[in-house]
Amino acid sequence: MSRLMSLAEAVEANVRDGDTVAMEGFTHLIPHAAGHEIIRQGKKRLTLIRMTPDLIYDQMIGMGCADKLVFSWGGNPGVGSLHRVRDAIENGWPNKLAIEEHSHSAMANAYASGASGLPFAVFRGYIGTDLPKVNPNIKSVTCPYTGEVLATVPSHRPDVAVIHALRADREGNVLLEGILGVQKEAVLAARRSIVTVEEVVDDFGPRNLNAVILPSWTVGSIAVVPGGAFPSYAQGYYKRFNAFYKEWDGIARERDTFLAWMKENVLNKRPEDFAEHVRNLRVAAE
Amino acid sequence: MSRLMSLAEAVEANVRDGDTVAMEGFTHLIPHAAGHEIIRQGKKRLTLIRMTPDLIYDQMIGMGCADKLVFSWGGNPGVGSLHRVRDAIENGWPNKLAIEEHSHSAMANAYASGASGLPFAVFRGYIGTDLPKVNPNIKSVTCPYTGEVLATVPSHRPDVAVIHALRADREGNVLLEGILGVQKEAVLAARRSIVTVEEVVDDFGPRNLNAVILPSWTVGSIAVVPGGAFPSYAQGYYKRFNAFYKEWDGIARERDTFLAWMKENVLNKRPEDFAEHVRNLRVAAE
Amino acid sequence: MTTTYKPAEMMTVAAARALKNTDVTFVGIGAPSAASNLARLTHAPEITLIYESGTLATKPTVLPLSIGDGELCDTALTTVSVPEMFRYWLQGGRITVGFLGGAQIDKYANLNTTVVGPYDKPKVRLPGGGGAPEIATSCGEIFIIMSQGKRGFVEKLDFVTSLGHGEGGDHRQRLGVKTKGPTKLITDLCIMEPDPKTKEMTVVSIHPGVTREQIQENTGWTVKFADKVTETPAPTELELKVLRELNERTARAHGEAA
Amino acid sequence: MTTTYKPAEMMTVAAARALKNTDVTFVGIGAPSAASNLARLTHAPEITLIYESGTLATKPTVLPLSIGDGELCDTALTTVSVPEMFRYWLQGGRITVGFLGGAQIDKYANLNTTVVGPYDKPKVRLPGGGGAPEIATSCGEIFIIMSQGKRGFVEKLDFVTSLGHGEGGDHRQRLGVKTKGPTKLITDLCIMEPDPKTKEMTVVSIHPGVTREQIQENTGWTVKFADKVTETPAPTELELKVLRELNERTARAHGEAA
Repeated sequence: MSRLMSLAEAVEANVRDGDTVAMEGFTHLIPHAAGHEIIRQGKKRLTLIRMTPDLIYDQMIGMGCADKLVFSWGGNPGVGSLHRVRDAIENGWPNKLAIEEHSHSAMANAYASGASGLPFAVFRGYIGTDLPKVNPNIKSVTCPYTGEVLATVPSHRPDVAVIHALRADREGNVLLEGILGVQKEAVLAARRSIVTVEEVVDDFGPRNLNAVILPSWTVGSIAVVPGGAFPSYAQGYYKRFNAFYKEWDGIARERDTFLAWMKENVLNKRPEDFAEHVRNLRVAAE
Repeated sequence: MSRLMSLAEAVEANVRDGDTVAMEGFTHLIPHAAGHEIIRQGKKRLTLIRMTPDLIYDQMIGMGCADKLVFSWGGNPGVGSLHRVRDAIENGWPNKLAIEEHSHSAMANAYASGASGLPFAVFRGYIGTDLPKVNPNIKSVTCPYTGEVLATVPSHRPDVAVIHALRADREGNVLLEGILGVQKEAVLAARRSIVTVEEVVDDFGPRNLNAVILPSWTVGSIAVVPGGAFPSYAQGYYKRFNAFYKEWDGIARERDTFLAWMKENVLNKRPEDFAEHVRNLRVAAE
Repeated sequence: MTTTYKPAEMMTVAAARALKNTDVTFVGIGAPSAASNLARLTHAPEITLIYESGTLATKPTVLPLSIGDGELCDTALTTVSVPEMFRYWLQGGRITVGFLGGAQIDKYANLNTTVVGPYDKPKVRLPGGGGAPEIATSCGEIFIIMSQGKRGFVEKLDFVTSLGHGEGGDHRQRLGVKTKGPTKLITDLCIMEPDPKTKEMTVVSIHPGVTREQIQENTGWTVKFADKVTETPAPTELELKVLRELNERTARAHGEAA
Repeated sequence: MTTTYKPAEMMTVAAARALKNTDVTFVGIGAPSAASNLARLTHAPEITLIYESGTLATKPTVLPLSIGDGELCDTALTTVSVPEMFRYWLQGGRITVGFLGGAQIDKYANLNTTVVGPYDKPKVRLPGGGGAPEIATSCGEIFIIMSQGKRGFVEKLDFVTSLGHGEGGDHRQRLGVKTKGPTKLITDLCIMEPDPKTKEMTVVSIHPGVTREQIQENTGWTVKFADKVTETPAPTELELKVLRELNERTARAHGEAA
């Protein structure tokens, strides 16, 4: 059964130094508030899994939370590089960052097979590419019927999955809608989970019979953090704040501007401040 | 792009003697009208795939359409045996019926891997059972990471999938809702497909952003057959006609009563007659 | 005060009592469905019921006739596709209790729902495994509900459709299975549980008015009894009332639909 | 009558023209997205656009800044999960045209979006493969859009992120790949297509005002020209109008959101 608590409590209860942590959100619903709380609590030596490491992991890696990154596409979407991730990979600042690199297909399959309780995923992939040469976790199996050789990757089974969702109900069920990404799979594949939500409602009300819902007993901790996906967006709640993605490029380019920004905007702030961030981004009528 | 046509045209265009045909519907939305049309057109030597062969396959097999059945649970749900299927297996009437027997998990995975363009499915299954002894298609692969031996089955790649859905729009997209079964996977796994629907609407209108829809270009032929799932049900349209499931037990028990019923209710009828069957089963307000 | 009840009611009530409020159960049609909903309507209001048709956390007011009745979907938290059900939910290890039954059971609670007689020349062709082969190994534990009788309780199965304790002892572990398997066999005469060491199903509780001799007469192997065998408490008035009302509502609903 | 246009506009227009009304395209952000939507707003109104974030048959009125903008979801027929996208839709073989680009390309249209310099000691660490490795082999055919220049058009890739024609000839088939691979490379200077036999990317059409020398100067290998090289028709007034309006709408929408 999921439990409602503050974000600080949720991070304390679920994230331990050295954990493998998957924070997902495919452009939509990126759990930024939770990332900031992990930074504030000074978590260290995390292995961070994410299909598309972007600002959230640039911040966490720049603040020294992680020593390994498992990913398939790392960048500031539509803008450019992740300067902090590159500084960690290329120069070891603030610490050395090991990488395990996959394709999207591999990562998505690894979450799905993790959610399915399988030790590995099979897919038709990596053909003719150099990725298997630099990632020893990419192996293969032979189809027992056709003889075709197919790629395999180990399933993702993170210690903790962290996602942001639209809303929870009083029983602790969690509703997702819109661009779903791999969040449901990440939670189902993980041992523990933190779900931040825009709001808690008494009841989800009339809905599609096949609504995408994580039932209460599959979820760990729930924390209400309005605006918690900012500067990404929450369908029906607020829009993506594109300007900040561009701004981040300048902030993150140098170590000192980065650290100053993090001090002012993360270390000295609280989850409650996210509501203010999205005040002007709220969508009109639903 | 899908094409709208009569059910007779759809069956003529898609189903050939000797084809492998998957007619799906998990209690809900069983394509009975399409099954009757296949019988009327006298299709022969079909390999029939279905997780839960029930009345529809009892009728088709009893009428000599099939020489092989691939399945995981065969029965008249809540009532008893399928007398016509048993007569074919046990006594070769009206012809010998070969069987390939799986578990639900194997069948569901085989549809999903077929929809995924993979030649086989991997799952944790069949442990300690006798099914692999009687089904040579059940094999195994070894996980390259853990050494665990997992079960495999060949993907389902039927020549034709036949399903009944709630409605199509003018562009030929098909909407599913409620108990989904394996219908989406069956259509995506198949080379060709026939979808009967309760109605065609101009537009699906406001809907969940993640509504379960088969886009037009993944669907073959669409035929409007109101009531086409009778005596199973169509969510929001009409209820399951439980009495007929019980009645069928008596009809199908003997060859002559079966043949008489089929002549009167199938051979001498048309798809249009299904609308009449559900007249008194319609659900009140949606 | 005594209330009259049928052996089948005792069986359903005993199965319901075995379920906890925190359980997530994979429910089959018939007795498992009645027992699970009885539990939900009495001592376990928050129990989570899952049917293999894809309905998660469903709360039917009447019992379904088929595994995919509209009632299950209408009252569910949500409904997922059947591949997802078997991949993410069953194989994913998210079910604490699975229910099974069958035409034949042996003393290690292996089950046959495939065929009586040889596979290629069946005496009786049964429906087949359905979800059972993987339910048997993927759920945290398995409760089996079956009416007891010599035809069904046999020394040797004609076909193993789903694994119980295999050949007994640590056979499940040797097969790499990490779940408990059948922890309860609930019949219309008694309740059996696996012996901690041999895993042979052993009588631990006898329903009121039933004798050890009756149990032996209805079993095709020499029945083991636990050192301490208790008497199953008779169904309470409340249990009977709720169960009978559920059955009446069900009959009325399905009658009306017909 | 002549209208002034930029080389990047010519590139986008040429890419849009290559798309058919019946195509199902897997669209990336940037030029592929502009080209696909330009096609949809001109000669191919029924083209199906799919973005890897899960949006099926989407009809954005403005171009997305990211692969998962709300606009894509709001205007889609429906949106599926990312695992489903990569399993049922991409690997399932339901895409006719995939778009790719990259930091480096070689003459067989293999692409590098991973790293410049050695993998373990990168000169420039690029974003990585994302969807490209499987897009390259799963889509019916691949259109590549890239600005032409010596830094990007190289004799040898530092890293092969996605397969084009490999080492040329029948290399794709020898690897068991059944799709066509890159059939068009559309740059700001010209259009190249694979030689039917060697599979080396060969200039088949040159954009107006561009010389063969310019193409060679901007390419890190000795460029092959087809026997018949045509001149790419300049963008029509309609094409430019629709493209520019699309870009203006996009700028306004993203500006407003900021």
